[in-house]
Amino acid sequence: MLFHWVDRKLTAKFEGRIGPPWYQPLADVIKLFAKEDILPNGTNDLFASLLPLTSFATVLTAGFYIFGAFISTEFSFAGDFIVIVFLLSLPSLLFFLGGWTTSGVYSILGGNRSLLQYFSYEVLFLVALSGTSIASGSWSLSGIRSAQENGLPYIIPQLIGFVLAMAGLIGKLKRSPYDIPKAKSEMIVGPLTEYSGKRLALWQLTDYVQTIAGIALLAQCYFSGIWEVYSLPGIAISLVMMLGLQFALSMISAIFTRLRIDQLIDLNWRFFIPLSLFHNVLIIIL
Amino acid sequence: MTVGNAFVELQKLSSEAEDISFSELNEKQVILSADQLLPAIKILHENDIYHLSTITGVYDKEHLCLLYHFWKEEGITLRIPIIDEKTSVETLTKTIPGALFYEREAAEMFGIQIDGLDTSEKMFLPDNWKGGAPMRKEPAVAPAEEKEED
Amino acid sequence: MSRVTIPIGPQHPLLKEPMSFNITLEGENVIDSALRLGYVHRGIEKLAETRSFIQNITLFERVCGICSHIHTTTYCQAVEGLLELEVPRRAVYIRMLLCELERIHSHLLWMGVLAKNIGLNTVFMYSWRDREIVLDLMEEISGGRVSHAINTIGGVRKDLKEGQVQKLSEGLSVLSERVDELLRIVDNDRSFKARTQGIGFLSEEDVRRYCVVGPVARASGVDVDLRKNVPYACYDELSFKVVSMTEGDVWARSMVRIHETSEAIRLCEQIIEKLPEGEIAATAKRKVPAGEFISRSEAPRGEVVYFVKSDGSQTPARVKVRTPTLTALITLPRQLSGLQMADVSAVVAGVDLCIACADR
Amino acid sequence: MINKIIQWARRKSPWILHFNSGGCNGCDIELLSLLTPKMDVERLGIMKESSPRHADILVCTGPVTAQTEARLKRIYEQMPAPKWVIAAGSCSCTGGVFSGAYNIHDGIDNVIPVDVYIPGCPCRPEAIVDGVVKLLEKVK
Repeated sequence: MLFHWVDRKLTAKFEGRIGPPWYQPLADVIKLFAKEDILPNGTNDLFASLLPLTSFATVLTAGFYIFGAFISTEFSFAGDFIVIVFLLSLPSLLFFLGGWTTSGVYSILGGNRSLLQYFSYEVLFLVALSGTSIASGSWSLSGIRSAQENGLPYIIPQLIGFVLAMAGLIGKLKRSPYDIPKAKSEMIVGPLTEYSGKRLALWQLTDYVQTIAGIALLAQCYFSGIWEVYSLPGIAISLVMMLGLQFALSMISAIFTRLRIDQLIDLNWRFFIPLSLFHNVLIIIL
Repeated sequence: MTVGNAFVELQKLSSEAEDISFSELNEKQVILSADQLLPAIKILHENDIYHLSTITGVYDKEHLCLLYHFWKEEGITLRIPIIDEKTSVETLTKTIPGALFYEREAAEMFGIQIDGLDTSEKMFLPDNWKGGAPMRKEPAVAPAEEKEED
Repeated sequence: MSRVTIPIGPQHPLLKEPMSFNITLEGENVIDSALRLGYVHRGIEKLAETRSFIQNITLFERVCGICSHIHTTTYCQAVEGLLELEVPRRAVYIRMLLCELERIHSHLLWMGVLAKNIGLNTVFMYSWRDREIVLDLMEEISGGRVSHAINTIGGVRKDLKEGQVQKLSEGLSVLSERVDELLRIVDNDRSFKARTQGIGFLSEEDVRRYCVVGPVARASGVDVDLRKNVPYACYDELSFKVVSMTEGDVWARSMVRIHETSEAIRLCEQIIEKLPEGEIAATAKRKVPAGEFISRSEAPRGEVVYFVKSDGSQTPARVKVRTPTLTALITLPRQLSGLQMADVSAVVAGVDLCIACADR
Repeated sequence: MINKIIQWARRKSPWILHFNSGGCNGCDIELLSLLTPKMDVERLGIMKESSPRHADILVCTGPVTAQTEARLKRIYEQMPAPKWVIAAGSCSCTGGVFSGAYNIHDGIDNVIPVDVYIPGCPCRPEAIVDGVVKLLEKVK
């Protein structure tokens, strides 16, 4: 929630404006909960309300895992890295299904586009992040972190991997330059056009938590070597790190224009994916 | 190639047109009858005058006239009097596709019959428009209240 | 893929104003689009016949919110032509000054809308922040931010005092750097170019056949600028160059418009230097002698044509307004065919529609 | 207690939907210039939404032309329950300079119920913000 406020404040600052007050996301969500729900007839009610609920739940669990690994190592079991990435990727699929249930014209088109984007960017995100796990030789978060503690934090040897993971994260969170499904000017709000009230609030919450979880995951994999986690300064440093990443996200979204769907796809397949594969191969050799 | 000699040629064409009194315009003006419109356009195109500024419907003395304003460096206007209901004008959209909106507007606002132009659905007037052409003088349409709301 | 018809309906973030066009899509690319106007048709021409010449000035200021001054200038020139009235040079200069300020304001506004439509919100904010400077200047001179009732038949109503001229030159200097900054963005920002180059193409032949005017025509190589070709309101005493490109796509139109903005700033500076002395309005008789008059002038979007016919009484017999956006609307289906759905917003913004003008 | 929080939330994050029913787009641009740096409304929590489902306040500009009348009603019905309407600009309040034209229903109030009227042609951005603030006091 607070991160979302940071993001809106930063984009406002870039544009030379004073951003919204800190409690703004809170006020938005409460107000949305209090609003009446209207759904176009012809969408089955259960399905339409189930979707935002499940997507919020999945993202929340992913968040717990990540923060769990932050706090102490017992929480993270062997394969939690894969589980987290899967949980994080689920909401975008549900986002697409949400579009299909509310049978508005804009929702369907928005849904198709988010599906296209989903395929290309989830893969990228997974491949780039797996670079770190290959290097550290273990699929669990704590494993990655412990491998980094003695050696250099992964940011330095794997800068390319980090940049690719960042691109994947932007694609996944559908932030500008990749926010085509939610493109304000063409698709109104894409799949969310028909949602209102409580359901919209849930979608909003999923978006907030997804951003934090993604950033935390990145911070976890790439920066964790510098501090040991449990002491108070450790948490402070990790917060600063996450704010830094958030700053980078807002900066990128402020600079680039929204790419067209075909540019986005071929940019990804022709440029990002081969690069990340090559990068992983490099790590294996090293 | 200037507007001047185009004007001279058009004068020859318009000499057969009946002598209808018309008001003076600050630009060169040629009086033509309805069926001389297309040949006049051909002459204009030969003189490299393409830009049709607009088509104006205006009540001149006692009957309606259609004014085709062309422009290249300076303006030249073709004035076509619509003597009665059945005189209809040929559409220009084949040679000047840009004239589409002006013709539809003239058709809708003045009720002039322009053949070769589909005026099936309204361009400027609302869909539920009941009254006749709003700009016509004689059967002047009473303002909004005459139009009953569906 | 099945054909999908998308109604870009009367209420859509893409358009500030109500206009609906249905785009039939196959997969992602547009096949054809049908246009439906009439949402903003207020019957201004019919209204003009019920009001006196002086009252019509306030009416013609509301034809379009962005280029209101140009409409009243052209209308007053037409009536002054009928009256054979000699307008004092100082009044003409003040009119030209406001015309150019309005061109800057309209182009900056357009830049913001285009940037917003292709996703670059920061440029939207920057260009509209710079636009506020122009609005303050216009408010300084005429008292009104958007529709400044400064024109009257025979001249101008408010004089330009010394303090205002000084503030004007300051504002203009600040503006010129901002515009150069915008020019840098349009010129070499890779992502801006990626979204605007090669789409919405209009060849020179199209421009001729569709009688397109204004920046859209100038971007396709047809450099027609009424201020140069038909120097009304002593534009001939000022030196400026007509900007024209040949690519004919949305990017070329952006370049043409931004260059025109910096050209307009230079024009304003020249107008301030050459501001002649003298009174600001000639008295006009209430009854206008019978006759017809056509007057044309260069609005930010192209050629505005006013046809005024009076039958000797106080109210005009017929006023015909032709606004440049109408010519741009005709070419829209042609530009949109074969494009991606995402380009529709860039093309619509590239043509700089002012639907209130088109519908009258 | 709960609805005190809800009232607070409603007051703090009014989302605007803008519909231009035939106006000369002078007021629309003033409305859009609310978002720009000089008159930043986001600090008051006002966000310009683009779908009727998400918005609370419908800001309407322009005299209602016959063509837009049906759409205006439909958009008003599409908005979820706690909704308000602001008529911005003298055109939307009383038809303004165009009242009496053959195509105009003077003003918004004979189509949908209006809560706040903002005079001015075009209405100044400060007047719009003042209108929204007055509306929010009414919400309490």
